[in-house]
Order: sequence, then structure tokens, then C-alpha cells
Amino acid sequence: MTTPLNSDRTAVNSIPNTSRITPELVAEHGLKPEEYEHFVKLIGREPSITELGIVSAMWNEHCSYKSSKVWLRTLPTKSPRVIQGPGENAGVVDIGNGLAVVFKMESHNHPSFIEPYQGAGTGVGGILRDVFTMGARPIAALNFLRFGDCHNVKTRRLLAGVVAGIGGYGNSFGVPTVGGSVGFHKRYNGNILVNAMAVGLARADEIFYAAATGVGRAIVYLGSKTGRDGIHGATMASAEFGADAEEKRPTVQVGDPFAEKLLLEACLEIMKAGCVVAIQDMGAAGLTSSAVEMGAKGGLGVELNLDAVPCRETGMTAYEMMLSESQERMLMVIADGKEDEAEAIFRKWGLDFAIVGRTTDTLRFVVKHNGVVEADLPIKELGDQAPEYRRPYEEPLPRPVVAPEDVRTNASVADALERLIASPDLCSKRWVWEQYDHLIGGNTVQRPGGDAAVVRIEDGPKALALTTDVTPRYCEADPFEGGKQAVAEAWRNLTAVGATPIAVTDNLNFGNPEKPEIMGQFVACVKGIGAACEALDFPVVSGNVSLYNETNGKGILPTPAIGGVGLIEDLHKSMTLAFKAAGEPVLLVGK
Amino acid sequence: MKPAVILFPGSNREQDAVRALRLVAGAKPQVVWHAEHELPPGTDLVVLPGGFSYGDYLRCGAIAARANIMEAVRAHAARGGLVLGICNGFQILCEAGLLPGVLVRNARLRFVCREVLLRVERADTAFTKAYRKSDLIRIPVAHGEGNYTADETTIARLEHDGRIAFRYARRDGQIDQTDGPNGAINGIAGIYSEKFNVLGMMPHPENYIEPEIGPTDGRGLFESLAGALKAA
Amino acid sequence: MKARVIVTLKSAVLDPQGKAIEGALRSLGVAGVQSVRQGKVFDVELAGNDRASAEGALKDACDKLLANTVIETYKVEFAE
Amino acid sequence: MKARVIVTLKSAVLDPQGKAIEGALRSLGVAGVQSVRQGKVFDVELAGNDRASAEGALKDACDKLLANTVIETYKVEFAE
Ligand SMILES: Nc1ncnc2c1ncn2[C@@H]1O[C@H](COP(=O)(O)OP(=O)(O)O)[C@@H](O)[C@H]1O
Repeated sequence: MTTPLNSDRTAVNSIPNTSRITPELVAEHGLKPEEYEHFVKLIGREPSITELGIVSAMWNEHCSYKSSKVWLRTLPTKSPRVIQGPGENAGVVDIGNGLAVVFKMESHNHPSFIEPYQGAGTGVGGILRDVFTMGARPIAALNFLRFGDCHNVKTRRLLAGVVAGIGGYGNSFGVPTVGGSVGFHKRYNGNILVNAMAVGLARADEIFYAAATGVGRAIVYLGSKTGRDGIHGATMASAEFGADAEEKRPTVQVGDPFAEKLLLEACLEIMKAGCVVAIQDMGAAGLTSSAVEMGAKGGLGVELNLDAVPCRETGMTAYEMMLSESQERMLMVIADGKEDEAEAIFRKWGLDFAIVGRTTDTLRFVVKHNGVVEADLPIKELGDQAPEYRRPYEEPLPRPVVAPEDVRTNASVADALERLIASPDLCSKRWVWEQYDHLIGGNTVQRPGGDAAVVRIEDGPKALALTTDVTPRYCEADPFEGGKQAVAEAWRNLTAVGATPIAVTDNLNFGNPEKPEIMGQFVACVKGIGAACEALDFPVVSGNVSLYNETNGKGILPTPAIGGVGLIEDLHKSMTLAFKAAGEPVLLVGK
Repeated sequence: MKPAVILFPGSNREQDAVRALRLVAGAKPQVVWHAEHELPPGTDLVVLPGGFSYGDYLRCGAIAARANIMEAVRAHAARGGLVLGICNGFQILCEAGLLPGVLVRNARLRFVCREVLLRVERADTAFTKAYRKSDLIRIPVAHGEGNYTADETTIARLEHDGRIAFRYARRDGQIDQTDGPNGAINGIAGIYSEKFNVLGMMPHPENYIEPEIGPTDGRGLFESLAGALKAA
Repeated sequence: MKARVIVTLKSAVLDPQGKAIEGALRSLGVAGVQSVRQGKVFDVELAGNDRASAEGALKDACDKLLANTVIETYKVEFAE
Repeated sequence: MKARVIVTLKSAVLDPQGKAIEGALRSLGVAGVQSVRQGKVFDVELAGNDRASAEGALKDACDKLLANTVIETYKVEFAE
């Protein structure tokens, strides 16, 4: 393809729309009237339908963090080890010997509720891609799960489906799933939590980033073909695209771990060959957010030619292609003159490879389809000037502390112990982790079942300790203390296996932030997490926020999951929790 | 010893196999791409590693069994060359007709990753000389479709010819009929070809070779191979 | 009474299995294959002889368990 | 041309999946289910219009790949 550079720097005056951009259409795209006005002012005219789709994807909560950003900025994110903090596909931390650990956690709550197997599987797929886009080979996966009342038939189906889905994806992809957490509470009845964490290993000086550099370079589409998966704006869409829209627009994607495994190998090979200038995975809001982020971060314009996008279905519109959430896809900027070499590697792995655009010096995001300009937007504003809210919040009132002597029970210690062991939250989770291949790679020193998993780094003696923690009912009782406690628990689980805690990722799962009491929980939890991370010199290097988690109009328990990573210098000195011999003293540390 | 480890799209335990051959057998395995037509000259052992070749779509191992390189593997086996198929490799060998029977979904319909006890059924083959007959060894399994089955005549013939390599066993050495990991008939975890030069097994000896990681009962298999191929 | 339920992925849903099989058939030289989509079939034996009530039961079975209508559609057939 | 290939387990082969579904349907209260066996269906799009040659190609596909005749049987159907 030889798309000429977009040399004229002025935006087009208008792009004709077949249907009018009504307030209803705007609302169906999840934009508030004032957000839409802000956008119209930015571009100086009425947007095209494709442009409306693009901005709705960029400015939604999930992509823009508009409700949470101000608070996330308060978290400590630096330490001498941190190579890359929040803002990229994943966090990067130096672990010595020229190596870095790359990790992040992400939620897939809603899709997993609708289609547990595929929803959970594609959640794992997404987070693995975040890690290997940065040049890291995934070496471990974890997951943090919360379900409703375990006596519900629905809960059992969801649990079985989610666990099978996580295993189905991770096992096939070939990453050991070494840890996680499973819990139950009726407040998750209508809104389960499925948070997946991935951890990868890379050379510290060979990390790949999303920011594009260099004008006129090829932007390449890699991986699986694009279909009409997960396109938003459903109601609008049915009006615009005919009555079979429902059939056309599955809201849940089907994962293809096999394609992902090939994508991993092809990406790492192409990176090693020096072909890659910038790379971004196509996650939520696929082509839109990946292309805009590459341009906005790199201070460059991007021009896409959608005619070149490999499609799985016929007759896809620009709108659909820009918003498709098809899985197992990547966008890359290729080094000058390396296009053929890169293509050969991808073809060998049986994957699609197409030059779909160029970087430009115009700072505009231009999308062409069938020779027509479908979108022409200022890229920086789209990427960086999303609305940001300081939402009103209520300072949460911590629940009164319960004194032990106020708790009346006639249960004997033995009965109480039995009940504790039998409770779904505390019982053995073997049924879960036996469905995950936790041994592949031959580096799993400590398997699920302990305080933290331990995974050897290359041939040792170094190892990583990994854990996910939070106790939601603490966060409900006192969000600030609960946030602190989650960090402290992760820290303790890491130190208990002999690791030095080095950094965390988080997944902040809350209800509707437009409710001041929920926003209050969020703010206090973040403050608690920040305070604990500060005190422990335990920086947050990546994370994810999942809001609007509600069951029948009531928020889930506030659930800021913490994923902790620790470093063990010599795995021979790491510890397990099993008692080693009879007759040895048992010590209690702390008060 | 000149092992070749075959890499199919979707294989994922090939490096585990390479490490075991390197650390235990002192070999320098070659990794061979499935689209090749020939094995490297002098190959004396072919390893089909674990994984999900072609996503295990359709049936596990079915698509990989039809890959180019499998003709060369077939010829190598026909000459009496050694072939080891682990997990997905075992499934591929069955689908390719190099071993009889088929591996279907685990009886409990779930993927299972756990340590099992295997009873070594004979210690006089190229794969098991480093063990003793009836040894109980600890090896992990990690599969969703490891439930070995075949028609009655085939099973009878395998039993009669002593071609069962390993069985899932209990601590007392009896066959694990009820609580095996996958419901395989007669507790079958691995079988030999007629000439005992091809072994397919579901468990992963390659993951149990280093004391830092866990038990090391898998070493015997690779030590046996090293011994057999040195002697040859 | 015997019935057969066929569950297939909706046409726009990605079918990784079908795609892999398609590729394999091509490379095996099977002539003329343009596309393959994989689905599931359930052969169900039902009590009684009343077709209408059997059909009701099977629809129920599909909605509750056999198919996830977010991504799949189903069809019930009866043997003559 | 569209064709459908149905692959089912031979009747002597145990079908744990079918059994599990059977149990699940019973506990969901679906009426009258006596037994369930699960199989696979492949919807194949073929070039050309010659039924006989298409049938040949599909038999070929089944024997080479789609069915494992150790445990499965297959049937080819054409859409009208
Ligand atoms: N979803 C899961 N995936 C993998 N391992 C899990 C999962 N849930 C729990 N585990 C493992 O089971 C063990 C106990 O989990 P949990 O009850 O949450 O323990 P703790 O409260 O000590 O963190 C841990 O080793 C954990 O890694």
C-alpha cells in the first residue's frame, strides 16, 4: 500500500453522515451532553458517526479512567527498580542480571458473567498480550475471583465456567497459572469478579513501548482477522444496521488461545529481528485505542486505510472496524526497510499481516475507507484530553470496631474450627487450581496452596514470588484500613516465602462512581493503598480500574485486588508453610 | 545421543523436554519445525512434546498427526528408531496410528494438573532401564484428554504382549481404578509399540527432574534413554 | 422418542476450531473446501410420544444448558 | 454448496460428556430426558455444484481428519 502522507494540515470541514447525530445517539454511546459539547468544540464541527464511535471508545471509563485518574495519580509509582510505571501496557521492574519482570492485572468481570468460559478465557488472553507486547515472555499467570452466594445454582455454573475458561486459555497458551484467590459473597450475585494477572520476563534493555517514532513508517496489523465482536452502541447499531444486528453483534468474544500462542512466538521473533519500533495490543476498543495511543504517545499523526484490514466478515463498515474487539490482534510500527522480514516471520506462523497505515507529522488521526475519509480528528486531544472528573464523594464512616467479648457464641473451639475449614472462603481451593496447568515451564518452585507462588527465573537461583490479595469485607467496614490491609497482606505473603517485595499491580473493582458513597469507598481505598505502598516502599507499577459493578442497583463489596511481586535472590533459601518436623517450637510473630 | 524435538504450532512443553534432555541425558537436542520433511541426519530419538498442537481443535493431536514431519517420524520408527510422545505427543502418536487406541476426555470432564503415582510395568526397555519393575514413581500429569481407550481386542493384545509402560497406581502399588486422574482403562498411563521403540505417555517426566523444583523421579526415563543410545 | 439438537455458533462469532480444521483440510489436499464451522450435536432419548411436549422440554434444555444464546443458536429435529 | 457432516461416537463407546449433560438436565428439572449422547457437527461450504464430487471430497475429509474411526462414525448431509 502506498498511502501518501497526509500533507495538508487542516482538518476536513465535515464528513457527511447518513443519519443525524441526535442527542439519543450520543447518549447511547455513553457520552454525557457536556462531554459531547466538549468534543464538538475540540473538532469545530459535527462529528461523523465513525468519529462518534471513536470518541466514545476513547472517552469511556474503561479507556480514559475519567473518574479515577485524579486519585490514581496519588499512588507511589517509583523506586530505583522501576523501569516503567503505570501508563504502558504493563509495569516493568528491574530484577538484576540485565532482566526485568513485566506484569499487570486486568478485569473481565462483565463478559465472564454473560459467558463464563469465553469471558474468563479472553480476560486471560488480554492480559497475556499486555505482557508480551512489551517484549516479555509470560512465565506465570494468576487470577483473582469473586462469586455470589455459593449455594446458588447460578454461582456454581459461573464458577465452573470461569475456572474452565481460565484453564482452557492459559493451559493451551502454555503459561503456568500459579496462584490467585477465590471468594464468595452475595453482593457479587449479579456481578462476579474475574481479574487476571500475567507476569513476564524480558531483558531490561529490550523493552518495547507503545509510542510511535518516525514519520512515514508503516503501521502493521498483526494476528487474527477482524469481526463484529463486542461492538458497543448496540441500540444505535440496530437502528443503523438493520434488524439482524443482534445476530451480527455478539457482545462476547470467543478466545483463540492457539492463535495467541502463535502471536506470542511471532511477536518475540519479530522483536528479536529488530523489526519493531512501537507496538500496542488491540484490547478494548481495538484498532481505535491502539492507533490513537501509538500516535498520541509518540507525538505523531496516524493515517489508517481500512481497506487493508483483514476482515473475517464481509461488508464491515468503518465504524465497525474501528470499534471491533476481536481478540488476538496487535498493531505495530515497523522499522524502515524491515517490512518484508517482518511479514515473512508472521506468514511462517500462519498469521495475518497487513500494512494498514502510516505515521504522519500532522498530529491528526485520519481513517479512510473505500477512498472516503471517515474520521479526521486531533490525535493528542483524543488520547490525552479525555474528560477528567473529580466526582463528589462522601467520606465513608468506618463501622464500629467489634470487641471480641461482644460476640456471643456457644460453639466449641473444635466446632468453630470445623466451620471455618468448611467455609467456602477458607476451604482448600484445590478443585480450582488443579484445573490449571501450574507446572508447565518446569520452574514452579512453590505451587498453589501456599502463601505466595514461587517461580524460578531462567536457570535460577533467583526466583519471583507472586500473590493476589484483598479482603473485601474489611474494605466495606473501613475502606482506608481495608486498602492498607490488602497491601500489607500481599507484602506478608511475599515475605513469608522469603521474598523481598518489589512492586504491585492492582485491580480496583467498585460500584457506580457517580454515587458519592461508592466514590467515597474508592477514594478511601486508594488512599489506604497509597499510604501502605508508601510506607513499605512498594510502588504500584500497573493496574486496572473496573467501575459500575452492581447487583440489582447495589454495589459489590469494594474490592481493590492487589497483585504483589517479590524477588528471591536464592530460591534455596525460600520457605514453604508446611511444618517440617515434629517437636519443633511454633513462634507467633506480631501482636 | 542425537534427539530431535518436534515443534508443532501450539506445542508448549518443547523447552521442558529440551531442558530434561540437556540436564539429565547431557544431549543437545535439535528443535525441528513441523513443516520440515526430514529429521536432522543422525537423529536417534524423536520427542513429540506436550502442548496443544493446533489448539487441540477437532480432537487432540489430530491435526498435528497429519503434519509433514510425521512421515519422517513414521519412517524413523519403522527403522526401529526411538520415539517418545509425552502428553500431546502421545495423543499425536495415537492419531498418527503409530500407537493403537485413542485418548478421550478425562472421565470427570475437567483438565487435571497434579502429581500422580505411576507403576513402572517393565524395566527392560530403552525408556525404563534406569527403573526397576514395579517401582512407584511420582510424576505430574497436566491434561484434559488423557483417558486412554481402545477396543477390547486391542487392550487384550496390549496386556498380553506386555506393552503397558506405566499405570496410575495407589500407594500400595495396586492399579488406581477409581481415583485415577482421567479414567483410563486398566489405569493405562503409557504404552509401547510392538517393537518397544515407541513410547507414548500422558504424564510429564520432564517436569520432575530437578531437586530445586520438586521430586526427581522423571530423571530415570531420560537416564534410560541416554544409556540405551550410548550403548547402541 | 429420539430427537437431535444441533447447536452452532452464531454466524458472526469467531470459530477458531472451524478455522483450524479448514486450514488442515486444505493442506491435506481435500478438494474444494471453502469454509468449515464446527458445532455440537446432542442425540437425546425422551420418554413418551408427544412431540409437542418433547419439543418444549428440549427448548427448555437448550435455553438452560445446552446452548448459550449469547453466542450460539440451536435447532431441534425429530427422527421420523 | 453447503453440506453438513455429523460425527458421533460409536454406540459401544462410553460418552462421559453425554452422561454429565444427562445428569445436569435432570437436576435442572428438564422433563423426560432418558439419555444424551454428544457429537460434533461440521458445516462445510464447498466450491462447485456437483453433489457426487462434493460427497467424495467430504468422505475423504472424514477419513483423513474429521472422524477418528476407532471411536467415531460419520454421516454426510446436503442442504436442499
Ligand atoms: N483462582 C485461583 N487460581 C490459582 N490458585 C488459587 C486460586 N485461588 C486460590 N488459589 C491458591 O490457593 C491458595 C489459598 O488461597 P486463598 O484461600 O485465597 O489463600 P490466602 O487467604 O492464604 O491468600 C493460594 O496458594 C492461592 O494461590
